[in-house]
Amino acid sequence: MRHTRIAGILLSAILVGGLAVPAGWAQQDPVKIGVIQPLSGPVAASGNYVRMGTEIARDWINARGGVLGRQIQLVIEDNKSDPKEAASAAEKLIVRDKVPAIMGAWGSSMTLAVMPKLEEYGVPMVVETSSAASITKKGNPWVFRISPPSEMEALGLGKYLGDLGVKRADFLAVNTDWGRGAVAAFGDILKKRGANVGAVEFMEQAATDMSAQITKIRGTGGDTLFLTTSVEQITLVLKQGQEQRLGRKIVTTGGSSSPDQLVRQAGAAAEGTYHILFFLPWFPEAMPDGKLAKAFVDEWTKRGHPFAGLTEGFRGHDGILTIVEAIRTAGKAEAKAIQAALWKVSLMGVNGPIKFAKDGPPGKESGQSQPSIFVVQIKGGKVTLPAFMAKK
Amino acid sequence: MRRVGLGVLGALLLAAPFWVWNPYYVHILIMAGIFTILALSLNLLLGYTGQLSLGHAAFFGIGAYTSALLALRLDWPAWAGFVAAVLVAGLAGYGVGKVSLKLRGAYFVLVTISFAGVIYLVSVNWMELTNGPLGLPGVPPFEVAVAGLFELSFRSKPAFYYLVLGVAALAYLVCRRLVSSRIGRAFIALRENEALAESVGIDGTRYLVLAAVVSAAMAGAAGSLYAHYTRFVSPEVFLFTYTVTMVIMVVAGGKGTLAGPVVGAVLFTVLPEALREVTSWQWQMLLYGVLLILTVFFLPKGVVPALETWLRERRAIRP
Amino acid sequence: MSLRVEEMAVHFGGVAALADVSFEVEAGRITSMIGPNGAGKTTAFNVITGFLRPLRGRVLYEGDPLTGLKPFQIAERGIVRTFQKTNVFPQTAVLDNVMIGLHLRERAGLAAILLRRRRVREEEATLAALAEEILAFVGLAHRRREPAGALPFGEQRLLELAIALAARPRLLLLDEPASGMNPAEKTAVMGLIRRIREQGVTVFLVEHDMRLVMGISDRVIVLHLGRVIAQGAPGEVQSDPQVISAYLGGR
Amino acid sequence: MEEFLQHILNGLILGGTYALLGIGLTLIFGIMNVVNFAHGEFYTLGAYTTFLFLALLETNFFLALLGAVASGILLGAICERLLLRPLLGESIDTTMLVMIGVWIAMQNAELTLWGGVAKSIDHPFPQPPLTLGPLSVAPLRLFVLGAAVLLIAGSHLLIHRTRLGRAMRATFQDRETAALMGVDIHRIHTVTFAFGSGLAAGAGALLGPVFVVYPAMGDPAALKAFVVVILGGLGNFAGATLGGLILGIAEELGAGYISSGYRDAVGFAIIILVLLLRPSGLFARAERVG
Repeated sequence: MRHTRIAGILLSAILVGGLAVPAGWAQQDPVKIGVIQPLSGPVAASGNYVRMGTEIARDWINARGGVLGRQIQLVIEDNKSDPKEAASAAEKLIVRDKVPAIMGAWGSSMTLAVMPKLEEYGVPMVVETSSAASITKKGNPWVFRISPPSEMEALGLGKYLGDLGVKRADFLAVNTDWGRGAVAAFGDILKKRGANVGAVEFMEQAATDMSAQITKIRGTGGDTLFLTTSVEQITLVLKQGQEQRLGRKIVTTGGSSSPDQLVRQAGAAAEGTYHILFFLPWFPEAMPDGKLAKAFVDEWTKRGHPFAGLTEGFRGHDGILTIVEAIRTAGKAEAKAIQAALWKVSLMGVNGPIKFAKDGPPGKESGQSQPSIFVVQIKGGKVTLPAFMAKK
Repeated sequence: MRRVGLGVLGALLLAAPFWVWNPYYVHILIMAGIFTILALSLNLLLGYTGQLSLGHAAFFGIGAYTSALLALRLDWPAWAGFVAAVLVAGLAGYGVGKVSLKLRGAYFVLVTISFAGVIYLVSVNWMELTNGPLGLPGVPPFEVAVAGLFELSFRSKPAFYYLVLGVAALAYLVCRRLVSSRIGRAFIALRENEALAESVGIDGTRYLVLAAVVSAAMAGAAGSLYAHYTRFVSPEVFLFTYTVTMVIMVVAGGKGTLAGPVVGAVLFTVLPEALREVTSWQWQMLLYGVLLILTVFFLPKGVVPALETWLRERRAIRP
Repeated sequence: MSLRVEEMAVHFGGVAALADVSFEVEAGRITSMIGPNGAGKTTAFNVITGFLRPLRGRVLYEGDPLTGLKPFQIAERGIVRTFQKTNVFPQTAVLDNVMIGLHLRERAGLAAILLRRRRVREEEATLAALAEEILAFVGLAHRRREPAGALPFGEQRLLELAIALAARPRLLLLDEPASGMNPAEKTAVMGLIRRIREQGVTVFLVEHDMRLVMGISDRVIVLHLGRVIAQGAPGEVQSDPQVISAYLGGR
Repeated sequence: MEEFLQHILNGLILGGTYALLGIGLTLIFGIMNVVNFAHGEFYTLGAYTTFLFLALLETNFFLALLGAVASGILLGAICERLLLRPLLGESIDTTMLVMIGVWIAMQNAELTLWGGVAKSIDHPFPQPPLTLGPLSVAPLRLFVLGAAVLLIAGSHLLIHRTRLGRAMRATFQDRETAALMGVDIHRIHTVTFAFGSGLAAGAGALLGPVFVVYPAMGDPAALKAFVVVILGGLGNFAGATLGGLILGIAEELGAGYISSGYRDAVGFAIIILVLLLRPSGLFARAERVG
């Protein structure tokens, strides 16, 4: 029983000392925007690129005088690639830091875990990376997505299928919401366009040896391999594919494959591969807003960030830009007003035009923007625009 | 004196939503409560029977998935899902215990790790049942309703806090009663000297399996609460990090004591959040690791036993 | 007839530790087993109490075979043992050590315990009183709150005896109960063992101390190199030439 | 059939490095009774050290490999002296918890130090694969297999042919008796931990160039090492070697012929089966009871 009393003393000490510090003394001056990203754990690289992008947007906006005459301040939280942590981070941002809007939370499971919190407190979130279709179908009116769900990406690729010459495709994807979703979406499109689907293989997020899957795919006799995973695993698959003389046309999906890194790390193994991207940092002028894209690439390089991170980093920029635009439109930094204003924003991000259309059950729709989608090819150790893209 | 202490603690906890005005802190209290249940459950095995189970997240996850699936697929009310989660997790505990408790020490540890690993992979790959890595969003909030009679909703945070507090108190009570009974004495006997325990008629396997079942059922209860609180369940609930967190709480708090896991759970739920406050994200996990090393290094038996020793020595000095 | 061992054989890595040993332990008496180190005495105990599977042979207790039963099942039949190396529950208080020993006398089920029914509380109280009684019997009442591991060696051996007694044995197997004790403690243990027998418990012990063995035993069994070389009353055994040669190192 | 042979070849190469990881862990586990959760971090350390030597100090590739092993040995020794020795005699959960702390701290230190972006290590071997009939294999992978075999053979000699090795084996058999016979247990512990960590770092250095290097790379590696330890039996050197190879091949075949989603389940399934059927590991001699 002595234990109980000690527990009591400790508990109260912690609760009184640790939790009950006055919450209201934070400065009111800057407009706070919450950011939730995976900054540690297995996908830390991507999360950190997005964070770098948000910081560029913040500095640019503040240099131009901020919004509503106030500077903006980012409150960045790590979700450790864990949905529980993502929900805790959202709770902390909304309640403790009183942010009127959030950008996050990279992976779909993290975003899905945050969504009930948005509804609970009535705070809008701009989703910058997550691709699961269900995010905008749940009837959560606080969610506004600027990244394409896999279905939209697949549809976007659909028009190039003929140019790519896909007759019989195999899939190799990371065994997560994203990989599973991409396989389903691209599989659908392929079947609709009369192409065959052969092997569908998965790999764990942390797996490093994919030779078994490759050996299996090598046996199907297809012509194209659709690859959906992080750039690290793409590198490994390309290298190991070369080791086993896989000899396939490879198309990576998801937009975060940073071909530069592939050229550097996979070398000749990356030759000839196609990549679906949402940003072309090699040809910023080919982007819908060439000037903005160029400036972003320059700033990124100036800051010494790895070039390979640009294809992720731009999302951070566009997400923050969207929120700030909504604050400007709303005329005040309040959650409800920002939510309403998000429906009205129409702006040009690094990716292209951002404008939300309604998605999900009527009456409580989520917002979904339609991002621009591009395809590049690695040729001669360089990233090139394939002929069919250039002619568009 | 003892009763006064308990009373004050109880009153403080009951009144928490009134003096902890910030919902973020209520959220932390709820998470601490859920982890208290988990730590108490693991402590039964690790602290009292001495069997280190490193697959405990599996039972937590089984509870969470049972609740979520019953609510989403079969429209079961949350309370029924909760009961089912406890039963299913307990049943899983029985199966695992029956099979793995033939083994001891390091081998038992590794079987439990493997079990959790397999369950995780099933949750990721059995798309039809679990929706795979996409997880199960939209788990309904915890509500108890009898048509026309009454309705009790735990949708709000303070209400859910009371629910968690109630379940945690119940878990604590179960542990306390077990531990101070012949069953608890059998657990301790098996931990301290299995041969001697058997020689006075204690059926080792039976009691270890019993500990595994009760422990798993409690973890399942925590899983169910978690599912209805976060309203989203994904395979991450099975991850090793959850088990590691529970082990940290039990061992750093003081295994084999009743208060240890409670103190550990509160401490190590608050710590990461406190680190969020005082440092930026780069340093949080690094500091967490270092603090953990220091805790173990200076209090190898855990916080509660160390405090007890300290109190006893102080009392010995004073007349 | 209490315990009967028939043609028991145990091999360790091809070496015979016990080679077709047969003997009997009579009810209500004190029987001792002696023999030089490595004679197989502890091995015989381990087989009888189910800690070791014999290669051949069987053990009968009151006519029923024990072979194949687990240690706790054998304890349930009233056969309780102590161990050669000191064996207590070190981090647990002395009184709780004895409470653990009382395990077989408790009846409370899981549900009753969780609901903390009145009869559970009453049972606890009765048993605690009983444990105190047993502690007083072995002379450790003054130590009841201390952790068992903190007791001096001799007292730990007494505690072992108390734990075994708590399990309510009808046949008590003692493995070197007086090893490591000083003469005064040994005399006390001899007295205790006699009083245990007076309560109707059959005692079967393994011991090196000849004075103790000859002083309290009704019967002595001599084991040498895995075989019984002599058995009978203490006086008979002492004068057996085979026994003398075994003890004088006639290996 | 061609596919089958390719699976076997892949599995063999993979298994060699699993063995390397498993040997270190099984020795630490068996001799010191420490569940070393930081084992994977020494693997990561080896990979990053190789990267450091090559990319920043621009040394020779093979020198970098040696440097990596040395870094593992050094940090392992420091870790044992600083953290484990003072906790000698504490329960297995306590030391395990310290190693969990080391695991979390090291991984996040690496993240802070190197950033989360994966690095790739250049190597002097030609890219195009060698082919043998229907089989193909990268020269680098052959080198990795060869180096792993060399390291394993060297470790074998150390343990079975030297005084130090004899003392290690004696400690594993019975710590108290070994101490009575004049074995310096402290020294054996330091050496064991440093040695095991060195092997893990060696594995990381060898696999770094094959895969890519990032802070969390040690987690899956540690898990494999645990599987290998179980397969081979606690503290069983030869068992760990064979266990590594078996795991590599079984995973490869499992992923190839059953389902790649369950690839990691193969290892777990083997653990569960082995422990239920032969609790002391696949290659342990039957232990005597009592």
